[in-house]
Order: sequence, then C-alpha cells, then structure tokens
Amino acid sequence: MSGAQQVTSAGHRDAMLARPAMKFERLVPWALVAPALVIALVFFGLPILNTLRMSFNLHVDQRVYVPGFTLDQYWMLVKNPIFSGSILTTVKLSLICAFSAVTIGYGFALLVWIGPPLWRVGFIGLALCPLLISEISIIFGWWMFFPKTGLLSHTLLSAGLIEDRFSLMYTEFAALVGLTYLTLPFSFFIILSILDGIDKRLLEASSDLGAGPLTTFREVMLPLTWPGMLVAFAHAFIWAMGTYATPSALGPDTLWTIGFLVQEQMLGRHNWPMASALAIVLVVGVASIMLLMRRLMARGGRFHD
Amino acid sequence: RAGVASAKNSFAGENLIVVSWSGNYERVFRETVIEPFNAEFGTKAETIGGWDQIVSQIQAAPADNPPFDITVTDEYVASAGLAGELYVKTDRAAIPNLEAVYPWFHETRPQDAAQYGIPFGGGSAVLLVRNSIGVTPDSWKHLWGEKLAGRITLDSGAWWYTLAIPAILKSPDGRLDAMYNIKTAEPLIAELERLKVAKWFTDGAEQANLLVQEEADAAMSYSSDTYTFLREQPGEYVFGVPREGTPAWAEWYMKVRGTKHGELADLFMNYLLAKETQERFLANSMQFVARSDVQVPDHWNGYPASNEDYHRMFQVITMQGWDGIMADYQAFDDRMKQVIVKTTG
Amino acid sequence: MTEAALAQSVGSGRLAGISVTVWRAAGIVFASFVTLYVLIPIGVTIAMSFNDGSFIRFPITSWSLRWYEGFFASTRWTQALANSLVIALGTTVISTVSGILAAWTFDRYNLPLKNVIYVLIMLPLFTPGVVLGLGIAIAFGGIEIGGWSFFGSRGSVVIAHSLWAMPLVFMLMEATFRTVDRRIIEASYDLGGRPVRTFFEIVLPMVSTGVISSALFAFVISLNEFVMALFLTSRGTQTLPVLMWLSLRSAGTPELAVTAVVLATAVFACMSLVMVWYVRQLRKLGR
Amino acid sequence: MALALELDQVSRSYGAVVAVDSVSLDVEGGEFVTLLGPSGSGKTTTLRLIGGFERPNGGAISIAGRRVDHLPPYKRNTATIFQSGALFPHKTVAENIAYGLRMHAMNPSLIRERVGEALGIVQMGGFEERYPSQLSGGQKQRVALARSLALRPSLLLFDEPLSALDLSLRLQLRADIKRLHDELQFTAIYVTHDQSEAMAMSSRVAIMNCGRIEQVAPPQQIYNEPANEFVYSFIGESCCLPVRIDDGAARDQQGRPVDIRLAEPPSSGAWRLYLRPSRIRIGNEAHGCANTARGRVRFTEFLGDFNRYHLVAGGLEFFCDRAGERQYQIGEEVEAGWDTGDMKVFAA
Amino acid sequence: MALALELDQVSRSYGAVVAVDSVSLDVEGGEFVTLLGPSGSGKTTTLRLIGGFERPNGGAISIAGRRVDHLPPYKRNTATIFQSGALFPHKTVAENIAYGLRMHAMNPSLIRERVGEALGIVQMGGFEERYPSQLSGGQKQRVALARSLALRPSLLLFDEPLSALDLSLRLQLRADIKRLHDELQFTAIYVTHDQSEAMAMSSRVAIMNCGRIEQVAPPQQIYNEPANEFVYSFIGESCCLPVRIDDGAARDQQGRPVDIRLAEPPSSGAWRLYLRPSRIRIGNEAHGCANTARGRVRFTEFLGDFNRYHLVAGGLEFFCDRAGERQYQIGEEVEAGWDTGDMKVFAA
Ligand SMILES: Nc1ncnc2c1ncn2[C@@H]1O[C@H](COP(=O)(O)OP(=O)(O)OP(=O)(O)O)[C@@H](O)[C@H]1O
Ligand SMILES: Nc1ncnc2c1ncn2[C@@H]1O[C@H](COP(=O)(O)OP(=O)(O)OP(=O)(O)O)[C@@H](O)[C@H]1O
Ligand SMILES: [Mg+2]
Ligand SMILES: [Mg+2]
Repeated sequence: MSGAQQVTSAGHRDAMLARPAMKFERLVPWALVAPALVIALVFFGLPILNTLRMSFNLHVDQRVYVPGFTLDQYWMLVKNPIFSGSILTTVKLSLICAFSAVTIGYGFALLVWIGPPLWRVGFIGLALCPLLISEISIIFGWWMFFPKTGLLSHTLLSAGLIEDRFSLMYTEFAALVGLTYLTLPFSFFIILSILDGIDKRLLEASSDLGAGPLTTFREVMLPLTWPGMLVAFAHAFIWAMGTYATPSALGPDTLWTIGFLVQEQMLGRHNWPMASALAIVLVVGVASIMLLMRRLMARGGRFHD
Repeated sequence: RAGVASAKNSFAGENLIVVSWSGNYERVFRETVIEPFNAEFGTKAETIGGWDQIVSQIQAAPADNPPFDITVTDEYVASAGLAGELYVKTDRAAIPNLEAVYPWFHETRPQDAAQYGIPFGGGSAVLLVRNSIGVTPDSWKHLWGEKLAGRITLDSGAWWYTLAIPAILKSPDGRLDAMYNIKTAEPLIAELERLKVAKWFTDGAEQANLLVQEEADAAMSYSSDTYTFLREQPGEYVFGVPREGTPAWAEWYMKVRGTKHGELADLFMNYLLAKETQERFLANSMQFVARSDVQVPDHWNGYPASNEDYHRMFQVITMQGWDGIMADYQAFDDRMKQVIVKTTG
Repeated sequence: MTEAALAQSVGSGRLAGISVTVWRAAGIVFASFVTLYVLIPIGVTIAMSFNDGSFIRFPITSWSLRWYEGFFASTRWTQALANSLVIALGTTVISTVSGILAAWTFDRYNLPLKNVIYVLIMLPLFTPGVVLGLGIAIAFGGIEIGGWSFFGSRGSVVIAHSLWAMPLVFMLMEATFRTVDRRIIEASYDLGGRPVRTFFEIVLPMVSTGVISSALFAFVISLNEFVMALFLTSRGTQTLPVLMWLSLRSAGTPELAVTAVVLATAVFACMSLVMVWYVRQLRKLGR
Repeated sequence: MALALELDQVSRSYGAVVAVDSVSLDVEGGEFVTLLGPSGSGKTTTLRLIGGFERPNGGAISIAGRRVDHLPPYKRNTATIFQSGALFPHKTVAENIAYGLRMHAMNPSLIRERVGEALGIVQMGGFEERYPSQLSGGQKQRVALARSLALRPSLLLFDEPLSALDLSLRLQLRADIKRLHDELQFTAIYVTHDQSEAMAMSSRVAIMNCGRIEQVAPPQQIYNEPANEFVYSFIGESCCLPVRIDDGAARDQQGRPVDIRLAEPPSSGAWRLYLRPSRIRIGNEAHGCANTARGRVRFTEFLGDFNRYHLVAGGLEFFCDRAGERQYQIGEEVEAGWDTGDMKVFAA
Repeated sequence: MALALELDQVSRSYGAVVAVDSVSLDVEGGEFVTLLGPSGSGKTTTLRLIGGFERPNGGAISIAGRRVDHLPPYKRNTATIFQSGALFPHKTVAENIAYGLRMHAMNPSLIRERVGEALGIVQMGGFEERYPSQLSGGQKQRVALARSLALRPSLLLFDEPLSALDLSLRLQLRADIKRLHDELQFTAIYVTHDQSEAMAMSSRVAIMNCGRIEQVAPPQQIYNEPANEFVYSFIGESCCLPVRIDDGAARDQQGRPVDIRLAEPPSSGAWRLYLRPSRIRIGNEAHGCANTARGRVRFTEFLGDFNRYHLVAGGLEFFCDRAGERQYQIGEEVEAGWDTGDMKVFAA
C-alpha cells in the first residue's frame, strides 16, 4: 500500500465522483455515513453535550447536581492539587505505558515480521488475547499473580530463588504491567502493519553493504518506522488515558487517574458536575491527540512514494 | 394466614427488584429473604447487587421507570437519595411489623427522614486481626500500636467510617459530632496521619484480598464481610467490636420513586421485619437486625441486648452529620487523600 | 520468505559463530517473555477456577469443579451470560453495518469536513464508559415507545456498546478497504454491475476477512463491557461482566475466576466457530 | 451505419497534467485499433474515458452513434480487459463469466449456455469450477477475455492485457486474440506499449505521445511512412545521427568532419538522420550503397540470431545488425552503407 | 591467482524443494557471468548463496580464494544490486551511496569523493540530494549500481536489475552496465531470465534448470552448440516439430504423412525437430535447400522489420520470419526449406 497508489487511486475516485452529479448522487455518500453519523451525533453527541452542560452545574449539599452555571469545577481542576495531580499522574502513567507498549510491541512485531511464517499466525493469535478477554478477567489474573500469596511469589519460592515470599501487588509497577497488557495489542498491530509495508530487501541491502544487525536497525528500521511508532504510541497513550479500572485495582493507593476520579465523583461522591468536568477534559485531550495523529498519519507515508 | 392467601392471589407472578449490598450480603439476603418470600407469596422478587452507584443509577433513570423497586440504603445513600427526592414515603399502616423494631433506629435519624423506608438492621465496623499476630481486638487503639504498624488496611473508599474511629476514641461519650465539621475534624484527621497503613482498600473485595494475599494482617472490617472470614477461614482471624464502640450504619430499605410495584413493595417491607425473616438473616451474618425479639446465633458474641446497648455499641454517622460533611465534602476528601499519601509513604 | 531475516541479516550459517546463535536466542527469549506475559493472567485465572477453596491464593491445595457447578446451577449467572450474548450480537450487527458503510464512504467518496467526521466517529471509542453510560441513560432514559421503554432494555446497551464497537469496525474496515484492488470494482461496473450490487457481490466478499475480524471485535468489546451496561440494564437484562464487576467489588472468590473463564470461553468459542467456518470458505476458494 | 466509436476532441486533465489532449478518433465496426505510445502518453486514460471510468473535461464520446460521455460504465455497452485480469477472486470461472450476464438480467439457462460458449471460444472448457487463484496468468487473461466476450459488447477495450505475462505466453495469447478477432469480428481498442504486439495485431495503430495522437494508420504504413520524427523513432529500432551539413559535407555536432557520404545531402544546417539498423549493410555488402559512412567498431553484442556492431564515426554513434558469425573486432574500421530510401532526415 | 568465485557442489533446499542442486562454477576475475534460466530454476537462490543471504546445505563457496560460506553478508566483499533497487527510501541518493562506505568506517572526505565518483560513473551527477521517491525507475537502478560500485567490491551480484524497467530504459541501462564492465573490469554474476540481456552482456552464460547448471559457455557457443535439448529450446526462438519417422518418411504425431523431406532423416521412431525461424527460408528461397516442408499459411504477423508466417503441415505447426513486404496470403500453400546444420534432432 504505497502512498503513491493511494494518491493516484484517490485521484481516480474523485474523477469517478465528479460525473455530472445529479443531486441524488451527491447525497449518496451522506446516506452511507448516515448510520454511523447518527450513532456518533445522537448517541454520543447528545450525551457529551449533556456532560458539557453538566460540568457547569452546581453541586450543592447532598444533591447530585443543581442546575446553574459556574466554572467552579474547572477552577477546582486547576486549583486542587488532587485533581491537577491526577491529570499529571494520568498523563505520566499513560506515557510510560505507551512507551513500554510500543517497545514491547515493536520487538514482538519485529519478531513476527522476520520470523518464520509458521510463527506468524500463532503470535498474532497471542497478541489478540488481551483484546479478547475482559478487563475484569485481566485484573483478576494479575491479582492472583503479584501478591505474596500469588503465583509469582509462590513459583520463585518453590524454585528456591527467593528466601521469603514477596509482593509486587499495589505498586506502580503492577499498574503499569496491567495497563501495558491492555494497550499492547494496539501498538503491536499498528507496528506490524507498518513493518509489513517495508521491503525486506532493505535489510539485506544494508547487510550487504556492510552493516551489522544493530547498525541496520538504527540506520534503516528506526527511521522507516518512526511515524508508525508515533501512531502506535499515540494510540496506546489515549487508550491508557481512558482506562481506570486496571491501574486503580493493581496500583498503589495514591494512584489517582482521571478515569478513576470520574468514576469516584460520579458514583461514589454523587458529584456529577465535577465528574463531567473531568470527563470533558479527558475527551478534549483525547480528541486533540487524535487530530494530531491524523495529521501525522497523513504525512507518515512520505518515504513510500 | 388468610392475609398470605389473598396476597398470594393478588401478587402471584409479580416482579420486584430489590437492591442489596453486593457480594456476600447479597447472597445471604437472597437465600434468607428473597427466596422464602417468593416461596411464600408466589412472586418473582429478585435481588441485584448494589453499591455506591445506587443513587446515580436511580438519578440517571427516568423518574417513572426506576431500575429497581426497593433499595438498601445506609445514611450516606439515604441522604443523597433524599436530597434528590428519589425515595417514596412509607405507609406505616401497611407495615405492622414496625412495632417490634428497636427505637434506636428512629432515634438516630431525623423525623422526616425516618418517614422513608423501614429499618431492616445494620452493620458496623469490627476490628479484625490475624490470630498469629497475637493482638486482642478489644480496642481501636491497637491500630496505632507497634504490633500492627504497617500491617493494617483501612477503608479509603468510604473513608468516613475510618475517620469515625479517631472520633470515637477522642470523644468522651463515644460520639461522632467532631467529625461533622472540617475544623473540628482536623485533629482526628491528624490522628489518622499517624497511622502506618499497609494498603488502603476501596471496597470489600479489596479488603478481603489484602487479607487473603497477606498484604495486611489487621483490618477495619465491615460486619457484612466479616462473617465470610469467619466461615471460610475459621480460626485464621479474631475479631470483635472494640469496647469504645464502633462506627456503624443502619440499613433502611426504601421504596424507589416511580416504582410500579408499590403494594408488593409494602408487603415485602413488612416481610423484611417478620421475626422469622430477621432470625434467618441474622443466623447467617454478623450484622445486627432491627427487631428486638430475635434469637441470637452462637457465633455472634456480644450481640446487643437492648436499645441502650445499641446506643453504646453503634455510632452511626447521622444524616445531620452528613449535612455537615457534605458542606465541606471536597475539603474532607482532599484531606483524606493527603492522609493516604502520608500513611502509605 | 526466507528464514528469520534478522538472523539472516546477521548472516546465516551453522558456522556463523556466536552472533547468529546469540541473536536467535535473544529472539526466542523475547518471544517467550511476551508469550508468558500474555498468558500469565489467563493461565492463572484458569487454574484458580478449579480451586476448591473459597479464597484466591496460591498454592492451590485442592482442586474441584465446585465453582463451575455453582455457576451453572445459578440461573442468575446463566441468564446474565445469555443477556451478554444477545447484546453482543445486537452490537455486532449495528456497529458492523454502520461502521462498514462509513468506512466504505471514506474510501470512495470525498466528504466535506472529512477529518471532523473522522474524529466524531472515532471519539466515543476513547471516552470513558461511565460518561457514556450515564450520559445515554440521562439523555435517552425517558424514551418509551408503545410500552417498550428504552431504559433498561437490551437495546439501550446495544446502542451504548455500539459507541465503542462502531469506531473500531470503522477503523479496521477503513484500512481494509484501502487494500481492495480498484480495478476489480471497475471491472464490475464495466460488466454492468450497479454500485449497490457491486458492493454486495464484489466488494464485501473481497473484504470478508476484514468484515469478519471487525465483527468479532465488536462482539468481544460488547461481551466484555460492564460500566455502560451497569447504568443501562435492570431486572432481567444485566450482563455477565456487570455481575462480575459487582462481585469483584465485594469479594473475590474463585467464582469470579469461573465467570472469567466462562466469558473467555464464550469469546474463544465464537471466534473458533467463525474461524473454522471462514477457513472452510477460504479453502473452497483455494486460497 | 454509425461508427463503432467516435472520439471528438476529447480532453482530460489532472490538475496541471493534460493526460489526454483533444484526441479525435473514428473507429469502424470490426476494426482492431491499437493505442501505442510511451509511458505516460495517455493511452490508459483514453481507454478509461471510453470505458466510462473517467469523465472527459471536454469533447464528445459516441459509441455506435450514441453520446455516452455522461454515462457511468455500467450503462455503456463496452467491456474492458484489464492488465491484471481483474477477475473476481471469490467467484469461480463460470461465476465470473456469468456475472456480467446476470447484471443484464439474462435468464439462467441462457446464461449457462453463453458461459459455455465463451469458455469454448477461449479454449477454457472444463475450467468452470476453478477459482482464479487456481489459474495461471495466461488462463486468467483468457477468462477475463471470455467474461467480456460473453457480454457481446459493441466495443472491447484492452488495457495492456498481456504485459504481465511471460514472453512465450504473451505470444500465444496474442495469437489467440488475433484469431478470435478474425472469427468474431468484434471492434477492439487495444492499449499497449509493446510495438510488436501493436504491429502484429492491429488493423490500425494510433501512436500517442504527450496526450495526443501523432498518427493513425495501418501498421505497415506507420512503419514505412511515419508521419513525423516521433513516430519514426518510436517505431522499430533506429539509430539517430545528429549531423550538421555544410555545403553537402557532413560534420558531427562538434563541427568535426565525419566520413559520411550522402547521395542526396539535405541543405546546409543541423539535421537528424535516422537509420534502421537492420537496413544498414556493412563491410563488403556496403559497397555500392548510395550512402556510406566509415566508422570504428566500439563494441559488439551477440544477440543470438545476429550480431550487433556499435560503430563510432567522429562524435556520431550508430549500430547495425548482421546475422552470422562475428566478423569485425573491436577497434576495426569498417564501412557501412544504406539506401537513400532507408534513411529519414528531420530538421534538428 | 585465485579464482574470483568458486562454487563447489553447492546445494540448498527448502523442505522438499531442492532450489540449488550441487552447483559448481568457477569464475575468473573480470568475468561477466550470467545465470539464465526459467522461473524457479534457482538463479536467485544461487545468487543469494553467494551474497550470504542464504546458507548452503552443502558444498563450498569461495570468493577470491577464501571460504566464505560461514560469513554473513556484511563480512563478504560482495555487493548486490536488487531487482527493486532496494534503495533506502529515507536517505538521499548521496546518503544511500555513502551508506556502505560509512559502514566500512571510511573517512568523510574520502566518502564524499567516492560518492561523487560513483555518481559520475553512472551519470547521475547532480542528483545527490534527491530522495529515491523522486527518481524514475531507471535512475533508481543507476543509484543502486553506484551504491554497490562505490564499495569497489571484488564481486558484483545482479538480481534481475532491469526486469522492472521499460524496454527502452532496459536497453539503455544494459549498455551502461556493459560499458562500466568494460571500463572497470569488475567481476559480475548477473541473474536474468531475459535471453537477449544474457547474450548481449555476458562473457559466459550459465543456463540453469531445476536447480542445476545445464551448460556454462560463452553466448555464441550456447547458441550454436547447445549442450542439450533444454538449452536449445530455451535459447533463441525455435519451432519444434514432433514427428515420427517411418522408413525415412515423416509423419505427424497422429501418424498422418506430412510433406516433409529430410536430407538425412534419423532412424525410425519419434523425434523432435527444432528449427530456428530466422533460418527457415520460404517460397523461391527454399528451392535448393536440403530439407523442405510444404505447408499452408495459417496467419501472418507483421512485426516491423519482418513478417512472420505461421504455417501448418498436417498436424505440425511452425513459423518462419521473412523481411520485406508480406508475400503470402492466409490459406496459400508455400514451401519452406532449411539447411541440415540449422536443424537439431532430439529423441522424443
Ligand atoms: N488519476 C490521475 N491523477 C493524476 N494524474 C494522472 C492520473 N491518471 C493519469 N495521470 C497522468 O496522466 C498522464 C497519462 O497517464 P496514462 O496512465 O494515461 O498513461 P499511459 O500512456 O497509460 O502510460 P503507461 O504506459 O505508463 O500505462 C500521466 O502523466 C499520468 O501521470
Ligand atoms: N525461501 C524459500 N522457501 C521455500 N522455497 C523457496 C524459497 N526460495 C526459493 N524457493 C524455491 O526454490 C526454487 C528456486 O527459486 P529461485 O527464486 O532461486 O528461482 P529463480 O530462478 O530466481 O526464479 P525467478 O526467475 O522466478 O526469480 C523455486 O522452486 C522456489 O519456489
Ligand atoms: Mg497505462
Ligand atoms: Mg529470481
């Protein structure tokens, strides 16, 4: 799928459309996107507008919200170290998570790409697993792995590698492991699709010209795949931003992510305006990253003309 | 009996959704209340688990189409729901069994609030310690002691019960008034900051895990969960209600606004207070129940025997108290988060 | 192609000395690491579901099927599983149809504000489930048509889940459509196939892999989602993950492991069924 | 009778690129017209305009007397054979061929009959149940052909149908298409950039360059009477000698005299002389030719049936082919000669 | 001096497929050896074994006298030019060429010099700052060539470097490579499946089939003295007449007598007669040939420099080429003749 092909075929498509368009024909694309647009506009747009409106409502005594208009919640987001801190925490956690997801995903995709074709199917199936099992199951699984009475400690102990039982549970490491687990498939598949578009002969050419594997990786693979890596990174990042159950279940007490606070404010604290403000911040953040990413992808194919 | 027969005729096959606390409580509630009720009246009552999202669920649903008909409440859920007018007043005439209820239930909440729902029972915090540690759970002060340092787990989700512990300890008469105001609560919070906590929990499952995973050896445990430990790991823990008294809540079942099963709900609420029902429930839990005339099971040492015992043992965060807390809610919440940061290093 | 190209770029040869061996070994170690990583939570859960005790801890001292018996004996869990499956099917249909149509449009036509529409379609996927669930309950909870009320119905959950599933389908299918050989579509037009027939007879069968995998994704996403479902279900419509979530918040017993295993089995069973069918189809085509 | 195809001043541009530039072309029924030209000359675009895959920016396209340029492909009575074959991968051979017929709502028994007939024509009987992936490249193209033929279109359009095939297969299919044309007498527009294909198959060849048609004529005429320098140099192999003539004497571009004698030298000035390498004689055979040139052998190529001698004369390079054993060595001086009729002269 | 390249019983198989089967080949320094053969005959695999991209299952490979079959590509002094060019898309032309030099830790100023030199050699000066995507196919291959040449490897390996290019470009680059080889005298192994390329460029051609080398010889010898039937039929155009001889009389495969007279008929039995179409004379020219056949013209093709007449004689088909105007019409009976030396006979 080279860029050139895309460009010319897009050109041909335009031409196809440009036929003396009867009004009816001009409506066709709109009719086709209509179902998706309706779902997005009505069932997403309306609630999100509601949420936006909600974020300006008052929160008085025990009532879930009181209609009104105030910027208090947003002010609170800035002023209150818990909230502003949570935004930072979320971003930091998501960045680290995206980084490790891309690193592992890249390595794995590279293996799948250059490995024997027989492995390919198996590994792709493996990479699908985290997507297929529910987040609850994933949490539950790690829950039984990390603590003192978990499999990890038990195994190491029975193997005689450690003296005393130990726990990695409720650490940022555990949160990161869980979060990376969830985001890994995304980065893996994005990077694999980029790798699949690269001519393997380039590796041979590089090797032929005297470059060892590491040099080849640095000089050829990295420059060719970084746009893909960025896209994968962005994907993993936004996915991690929206995920709260895993980090809060596996991480330490003080790991308050935006998602967790949204949940806490909305359900536990009955403070809908605050929850809405947090949600709006999250959604706006994610939307801007996505727009950025789209730009990036548009430029990404620049070498493959 | 005649009443039952006619009720059977008029309600047979009717649906009723009752929310109870999710988890073990829900299981016991189903087995000791719902199923016998259905057996008796031929109805199709069902219980589903609920937690702090109950209020949001009702609030989000249309006013005339609630997601469930009756819900369990504690003071927190009750006052949030009452503020949003989510519950329906109780027709006392329809609930003759109310007569047998300890007055404590009505004495611990405001007159107008008491018109909503019926008290079923309640729960409290208990101090639970792993047997091998060698600490007798007779006082909350142990939490600050050497032996439990770094081994305890406390509730950060419903942090108010945690905050109630220093309140009980500090107040001469074991009352919670000091924690209702952020200013008077500050010394209590400062007291909490001196704790050395292994890990805070946000819900019952987490607490159970922390103990099972041996991440913690002592806990402020809720009576609704404690019975599970007693049953599943007999001998592993010792637990008790400390002599200073304990934070508690009263469980009132309330009719949800817009319910289309009002009459059946009344029947059910009355059934909740029937002596057999209450005894069945009590026999399978560490909760306390509303009726004064119940047979206490063996496993429940020190079950309160009188209205005074109730007052002495159980300190509820009252609904007036909630008004105070809610006024400064965010400040409380922030301080508690700071406590968590400090105590877990 | 050939054998491991990394090893190859390293140079192959039984005699090629340490470096090949080292690289190969590194590759294998890394592959095992990832494999372990992915399989650990799954394996642990499966093991735990056969635990006889009531607590989830290692070592497991005795094994039994008691939690499975409990699960299948309880109509509550099985009813929830049925609900989950029905909702997941509904979501699959709605999101696959709308997602594919939108992706096709993006591939073939020029729309004004394409980027905005793109973000609009994709954004729900990245919005927290609580916000979506509550938002939909509030905005549409009041709808009642002829005694059927939207709130609490499976339909409402289907709609909500489609907000996550549809963008996913859209994303996958947009990429898939790009791989379609334009000439084949032109050939169809050329032979007299009008656009609609061409779409159904030529385009869809050609992208069947993409359609099937995106439908599977939609299915799985819906089957596993619990936050939105929590706010939109009531009475008989509660889904399995909702029950799991509620029970996760109260106490973790091996029963939870059983539900996780059952849920995952449902997913994998559906996948395998579809895959087996699909591979048969492919074999028929001699591909 | 109306023309099978009429292009009248048809143009199509993409942005600044004029892909097809006021092309006019009349095709009679039963003709086999080839569009031949270098890459990017607009052949494919012209064909796509006829097929309806592109819309002209200007001009008119008529098929069998009916204006069609506003019609989509599925409303035109044309059928295209694509380079890739563009068979539907998920349909069997029979289904592929039946597709177009079904689209025209033909009844099933008639369809079956036509499919069998079409497969017979392309000698692919017995392959009905195969999928395209089970066919070789040549068989695929045969099926593509059958799929188009089955529709009995008034116009068959070929877009380099053979260019993806091996040489031997190409020769074979070329003969097949030619045979079918002779038998069925369909009207065909055939795009290729392979001269021998164009020469061998066509009743007329249209030479395209830069979006324009330079010449339309039968193959022999194109070869023997090229309308202009482009056509001459494009068709067949040719050597180009850029010379300057001063008073009848030839010089190379640097102005050095070269040993070239022309029987009828053009007037003074800069010229390009074109020669067909196969018409140049060298050594003894060159004696007696009206035009001669002496050159030194720069290198030789053995090309199987003949040797090719690359000669340099001053700043001029040319080559000539000669069958048989290699006779001249590198560095040797030889004389080359040719008849005046075999040389074309164009002003530089 | 040691041989530039020595393959000794080299084999390579993939599972059950034996891609290269005990191939032995000695190449002297400065030779241009082409591996020619049909698709799948193992040419590419052989080249990849030499380049180090594949590992032999058996046998020995030596370059300049040194065993290399255990060395990775980056430790062999070879340079490969790939069909796709395999230019690094993210590096400019200059960076591409400098890459190999940098890998050999050459100093920057020397690198610059060598890059300039290599670009000069392939006549691509001035393109230093372009990216591969801004080059045409031919230019890309030139850069790939420069990238390899800049390293001054002892062995240049070409894997069908021209097969993705247009004919005219192919001819041009072919001449360029040949010129460079003449100038620089590098040793080259060149893989192609284009005969004329092989014939025109090579000092020796190795004909491969099914993983084996059938014959290694200079082009003329390959053409004139093919070692076996495969080589004969693979090289050059040929017609094959499968005949049965009964008592000196020829019959077609169905046993019908055909009008073919052979000067020295082989003994009775089934044979395949091979003829070069360019050596068959027809009509008057056929008189006096030792061997003749009478046939009917099935169809003719105009191929620019000559006409090709397809003839049928009984169940036998063959064709012959003749320059000049078309002289025989479809259906006409003509006589064809050839010299005994121009015919090869192989047992069927
Ligand atoms: N969709 C398009 N968008 C932009 N330019 C186009 C498009 N299609 C064709 N062109 C340009 O129009 C010109 C003619 O293209 P066309 O494909 O008709 O050439 P062609 O003669 O078929 O060449 P080839 O032999 O390479 O197939 C070229 O310069 C090409 O780049
Ligand atoms: N990596 C591989 N795995 C399996 N089989 C292979 C591999 N590489 C080549 N082969 C097989 O080895 C044989 C020789 O292939 P090779 O590529 O050397 O042929 P070739 O002569 O270069 O053909 P072509 O002209 O098509 O490039 C073929 O049958 C091919 O299918
Ligand atoms: Mg073209
Ligand atoms: Mg090859």
